[in-house]
Amino acid sequence: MTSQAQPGLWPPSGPEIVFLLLGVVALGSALLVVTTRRLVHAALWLVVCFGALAGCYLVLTAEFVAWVQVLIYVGAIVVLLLFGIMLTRAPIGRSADLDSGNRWAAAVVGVATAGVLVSVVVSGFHTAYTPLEPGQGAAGTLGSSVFRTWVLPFEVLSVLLLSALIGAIALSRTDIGGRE
Amino acid sequence: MHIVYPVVVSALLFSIGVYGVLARRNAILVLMSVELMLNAVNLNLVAFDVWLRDRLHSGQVLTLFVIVIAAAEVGLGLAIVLAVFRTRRTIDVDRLRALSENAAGTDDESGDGDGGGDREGDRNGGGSRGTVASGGGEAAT
Amino acid sequence: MGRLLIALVAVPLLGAAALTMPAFRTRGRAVAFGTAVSGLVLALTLAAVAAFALPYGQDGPTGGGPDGGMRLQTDLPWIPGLDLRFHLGVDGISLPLVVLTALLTFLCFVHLTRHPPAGGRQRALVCTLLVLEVGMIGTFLALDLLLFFVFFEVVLVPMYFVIALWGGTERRAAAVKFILYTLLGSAVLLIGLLVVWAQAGTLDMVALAERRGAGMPRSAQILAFLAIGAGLAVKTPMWPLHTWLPDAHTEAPTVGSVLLAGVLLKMGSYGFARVAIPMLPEGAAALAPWLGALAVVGIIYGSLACLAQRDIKRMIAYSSVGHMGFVLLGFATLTPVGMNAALFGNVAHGLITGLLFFLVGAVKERYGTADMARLGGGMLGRMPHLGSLLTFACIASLGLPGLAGFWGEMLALLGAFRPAAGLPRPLFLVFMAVGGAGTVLTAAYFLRLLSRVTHGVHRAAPSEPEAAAGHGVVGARAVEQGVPARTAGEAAGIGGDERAGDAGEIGGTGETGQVGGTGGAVDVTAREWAAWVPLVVLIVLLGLWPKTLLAVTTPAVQAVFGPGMVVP
Amino acid sequence: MIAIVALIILLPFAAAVAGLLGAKVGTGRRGGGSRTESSGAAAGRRAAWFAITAAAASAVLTLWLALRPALDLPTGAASRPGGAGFWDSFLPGRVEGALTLIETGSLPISVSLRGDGLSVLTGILVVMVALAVQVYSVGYMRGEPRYPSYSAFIGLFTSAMLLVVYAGDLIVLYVGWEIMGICSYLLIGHWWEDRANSRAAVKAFLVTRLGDVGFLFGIFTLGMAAGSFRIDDVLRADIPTGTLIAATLLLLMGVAGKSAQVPLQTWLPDAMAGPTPISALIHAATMVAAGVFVVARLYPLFLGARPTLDVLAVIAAIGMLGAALAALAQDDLKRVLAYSTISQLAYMAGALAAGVRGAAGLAGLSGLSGLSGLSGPDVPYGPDLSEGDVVFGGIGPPGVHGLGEVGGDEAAIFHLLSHGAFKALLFLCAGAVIHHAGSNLMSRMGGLRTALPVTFWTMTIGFAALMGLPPASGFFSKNAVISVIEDSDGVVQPFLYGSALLTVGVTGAYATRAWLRTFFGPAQPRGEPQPEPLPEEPREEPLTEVLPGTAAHVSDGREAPRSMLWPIGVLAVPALLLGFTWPWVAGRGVMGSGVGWGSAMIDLVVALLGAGIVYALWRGDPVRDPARLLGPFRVPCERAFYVDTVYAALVARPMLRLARGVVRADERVIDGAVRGSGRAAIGLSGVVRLVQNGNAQLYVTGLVAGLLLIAVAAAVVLA
Repeated sequence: MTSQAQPGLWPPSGPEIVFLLLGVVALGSALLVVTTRRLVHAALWLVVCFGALAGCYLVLTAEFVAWVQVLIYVGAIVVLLLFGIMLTRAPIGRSADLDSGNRWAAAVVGVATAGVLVSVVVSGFHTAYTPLEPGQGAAGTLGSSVFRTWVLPFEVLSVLLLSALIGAIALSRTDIGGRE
Repeated sequence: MHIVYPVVVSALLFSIGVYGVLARRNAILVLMSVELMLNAVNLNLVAFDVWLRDRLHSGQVLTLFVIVIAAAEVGLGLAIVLAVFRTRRTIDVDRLRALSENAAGTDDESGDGDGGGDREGDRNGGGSRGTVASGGGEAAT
Repeated sequence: MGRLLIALVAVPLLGAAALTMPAFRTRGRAVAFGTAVSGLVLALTLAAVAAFALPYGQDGPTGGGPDGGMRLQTDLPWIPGLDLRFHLGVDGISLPLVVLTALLTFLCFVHLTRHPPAGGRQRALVCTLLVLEVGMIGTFLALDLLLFFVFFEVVLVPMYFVIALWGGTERRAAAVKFILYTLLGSAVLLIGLLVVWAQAGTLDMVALAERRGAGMPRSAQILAFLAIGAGLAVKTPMWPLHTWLPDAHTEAPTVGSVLLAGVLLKMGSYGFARVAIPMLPEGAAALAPWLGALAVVGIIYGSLACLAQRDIKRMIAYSSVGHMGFVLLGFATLTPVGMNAALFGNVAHGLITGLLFFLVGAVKERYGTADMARLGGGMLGRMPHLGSLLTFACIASLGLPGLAGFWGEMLALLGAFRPAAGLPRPLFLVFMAVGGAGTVLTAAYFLRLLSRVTHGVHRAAPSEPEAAAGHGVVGARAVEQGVPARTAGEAAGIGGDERAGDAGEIGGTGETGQVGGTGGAVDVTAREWAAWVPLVVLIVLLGLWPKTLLAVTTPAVQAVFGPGMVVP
Repeated sequence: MIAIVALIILLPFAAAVAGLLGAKVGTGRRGGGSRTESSGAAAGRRAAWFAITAAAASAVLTLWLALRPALDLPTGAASRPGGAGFWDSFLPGRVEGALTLIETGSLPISVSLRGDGLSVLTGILVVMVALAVQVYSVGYMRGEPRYPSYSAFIGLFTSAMLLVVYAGDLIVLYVGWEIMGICSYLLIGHWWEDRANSRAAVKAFLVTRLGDVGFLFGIFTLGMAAGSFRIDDVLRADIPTGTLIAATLLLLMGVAGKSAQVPLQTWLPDAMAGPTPISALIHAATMVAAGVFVVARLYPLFLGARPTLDVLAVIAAIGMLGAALAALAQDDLKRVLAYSTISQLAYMAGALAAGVRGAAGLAGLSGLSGLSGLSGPDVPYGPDLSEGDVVFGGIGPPGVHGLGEVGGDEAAIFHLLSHGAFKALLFLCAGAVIHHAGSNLMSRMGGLRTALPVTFWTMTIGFAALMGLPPASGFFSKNAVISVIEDSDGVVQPFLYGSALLTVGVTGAYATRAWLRTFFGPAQPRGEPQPEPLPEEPREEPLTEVLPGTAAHVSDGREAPRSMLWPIGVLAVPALLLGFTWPWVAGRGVMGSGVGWGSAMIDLVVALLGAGIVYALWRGDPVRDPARLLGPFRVPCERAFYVDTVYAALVARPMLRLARGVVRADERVIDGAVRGSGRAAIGLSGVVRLVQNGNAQLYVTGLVAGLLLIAVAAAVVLA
């Protein structure tokens, strides 16, 4: 909530500076993910990006989310992606054709998206301010929220995860069901 | 904390993800770009959760859910990519054109079905289906 | 009493629903059930006729009405939010058509009991026909414009399936053309109805007809008449919106052709009598000369097209264009006699062309083709009964006095002789003269048909190359068609590969296909007699005693035009 | 009384229905190959009983009507709109009954019948000839498997003609008029195995139908002008002259069609393709008579429209001479008679066209009430009075009528009756001759005088009547016609009169030629099973070809069977003697009073002159055809002046070409537009389809771009 004594947008406070630096790292590494010519580098830059984002979460006092981010994204998903790169026998070195011919249209659309979104959020939230209070996103508070209020979606989600697992197995194994 | 900072970062991250999805040929890179977009959303959720001081912590909880779903999605996505790779020997998105209209020249004739070429049109349609299926079969073997 | 009309719509619908029960999987039982249901509908229709014959004011609180007005009305809320009502009723304009519909459907089922069409799936066919009957009867009963439109549309889908599943070799293209063309017409019709709704603020057909266009500006009336007229003209069909008709008729199975010609075309002309002319009199007056001009062009054009046809079914389809031209000419005069002519012509055409399509279907069944050159003449010698009936039907269709076809044409010409006040009389005199020339052409092509098919000595059909060379497309088509007998293989082939079906066809040659070639063909069967004799009797009855029909329609027509418009 | 009239009409109809449905219960309606001979014969016998009983009953009832002193209503001006008819003294009064009134929304149609002297007179002719034909057919069509339908159609035909005769309403009349047309189609095409017969039948129907359309429009015009379709109302109505002329000209189209007048005469010679009794029925008593009858029925209207009568006169003048010349050149005996029918009908038309002398110039009908009528049987009426020297003012007050004036309608009806009798006789005789000779062609006949004595004598009577030799009926009736023509004062009178006189001579010539070539000269070898196929004409009666063994005609006996000879013999009586009874019919009481002796002598001389020339030629060389006197004219005459060719070139072929053009245009233009719209849609979709190249990234790019656009647009709109 906006408080009465709301500091101006500039100069940024300490946490904000940290956040912005982490944000720049995340954005830069994300840009490298989508532009690098090496597949494996892309995956590694993704690690950097996710890590920086985890830092951002920490600054925003969402500690638990930050750790989950590190554990699942950096720990699991990127590994999965690397396995994918490996299994599809992608070239490890530079490859010239990682971008499709659609690149310039994509760039235009991307820039336009950025323009629209940024202008919208800036115009919408340039006055929004909240002081950070540590402990808001601690494991305890979050855990009690998940297992009280959100327990049903949580359970549903676990079923979803299970079925996704089974689906992945079914899809990746050639000797199960499928084509005649 | 001014909300505008995380929100702008999130918007830019999302746009980068959009660019990646649209511009990258490799399916795994596309998946990575999707992850970027999901993370942009996560950042938004957390930022607004903090701003609105939600007592139920819906933003952060949803972020957790999104992360879980993203994991599932990557798992499934990779499985699909692998399946495609097995049948097509490639995971270049712009070369997977099974969705396209059949570009064979006979297609135009199936248009005047009211003139009596209906059966022909059927045959063509069947034929095109056949080529797709047989192409898949060849790749699989 | 009002429930009677609901029953008319509900009985076939329930019948169709009942057919989904597995008990009807047994072969033949479905057709018997369909016959029973349509027979019940016919009985209900006759009950409605009996109720109609009661003096006015005796059919319950909701019925009654001024002389010539609506009878047996039932009026239930349907969609209250839009003020739509489930409003049914019957008067002298719709009653004959309802009876015609019920009769023709029943006769189709009677015919089906021993003459199933190629393509199998009898249960599906029965179900389709019953749904078709719901739509047809509902169209003639509806008194709410949107309800009318709904029933009008309900008919299309079953007819599409009848053509597409049980039709001839080119059935798919014909069915697609049929449904697309008529859907387009319906879209235009809907626009017109919406214009009426927007201008008048109500969809109640009785109220709209009583209002006689009061409160609607002339331009809006013309616009609405144009849209509604165009939509109805597609169905009627009026030249030049007729080209779906020959294809659909040629490819449809016998029952499909009979219902298509006998009832579906009437829905278009009924719309003129029920919607376009009573509700939009100024629009009608403005566009009547155009309507008349297109009608007479249709008469001549249809007749000429018939004169050069080789396929009998196609020829009769084109003859419908000519005959419906007379109906439209009757409407275009905007006189009571013209509308009487149109209504009479409707019923007569339904009976006669229904009979003709039955007969041609029988010919096709026996000879394996409907191509005149391949039939080879001499039918009176080989199948005297069939030949005689064909002669009778053709003579009836060419408008011979003493048979039903005459009165519609004669009265239409009489109407054109003195059209309504305000219409250009010299123009209508020209229409009359052209229409008269059309009757001669009509006679010419029907007699040519008789001469080529029933007269002469039967020869074996010309050898295939000769036929193909001499008769171009038609011959080739006939050759491709091969034999009429389709077996289960063809039925299976409908959904899947067409060529497999053809193979099944050839496999079935031995049973029925050869009958046409060897001369051992059977003459008219008992079921065919049963299906045809009522039509013959009615044609003669209406021809010798036109008062039976005119006495019913005249009060209603007078009510449409109001007491002031009666020509002394 | 009206019930009797209804019964007269309905009896043949009922017999026809019974014959069609009941004759072959269990075996079939028409001939089929599967039936056994005996059941076919039984069915034929049953059908014959039905048909003959009904025809006889009708005839008896008609005669009973005729012999009553008067019909229900007393004669009088009030009951007789449009003036008194010449038949008044024969059968005064009029009976009319309406069964019902059919509301049409416009003028109602009254289903009504009316009987009066004219109806009964014509009715007698119809039922008598019908009866004769039915009896004759029993022998003629022996063994014919389709006899039941044949006799039923004759019954239907008779019924339709009687409906025309007794109709009280023009629409009812039209119904009968058209049914006759279709019956003629069915009967002419009776031997449908031969394509040529079928074509002839179609032609007969179509040509008459063409006229009938005009006839129907004429009825509309009259009915609308008079405010009713009832004949009485129409006759009584005061119709403007312009309307009247238009209406009568339109009616004339139908008359020309049915009565085979120029230019719609071409169907009649071809109609000889039917069985010979049918020719007798159609061409003597019923169908062709209908046209003349209708004009006589509506005669007051025609009198009011002088231009129509002039047109009729021209038609008649051309028709009578042309047809007579064509008859002179024919080799086919039946075609000779057919052309002679056209010619004789043209006489009747000419008589009608002549009008009532003095009255013809009148525009209105008001003066007519006393013009054509003869007041009663006691009017002094002598031969000298009819000579044309009767002074007649024409515009006398009603009640002052011309003594001895023979009206055009009277002469026409008189000739109609006598022609009906002698032409039916001639046709039936010709049937007997053809039976015997096995061919229609006169070049294959000859010397039949001894082989067929009864036929010879009766046919001689017929030819004498045709030529107009006394004392046969034709002498009186033709003379009445010519007197009327002579006395008329129309614009075209000289032309008409000259043509009529000339035709008398030609008639004498062709009748003599046919008579001589059939019965005299050397006998030709008999037994040609089938006539030579003529290239462009329908072949006649392919009996032996079609029904081998079944059409067992008595070709080896001396004469035709008795059932054929009796009708011939009976018909010979009126053919010979009708002329003497006419004065009684017309109520004059004095024998031979219809004849102007002076002009009669002229006619006689001309006729004998024609006959003499032919005889002289024939004597010179009995084998060669006397038609050679026509010289280079012969071929055009034989081809009836190429009218058929002209029609084929001007009407039939362009029509067929047009039809083919329409079919092509329908496929290419109209349906082409429909298919074109479909193809255009598909083409457009093809363009759009290019975008659909399967690249999912492109799709998503488009999707996002679109989303952005929508977002921006929404923002702009909301801002």
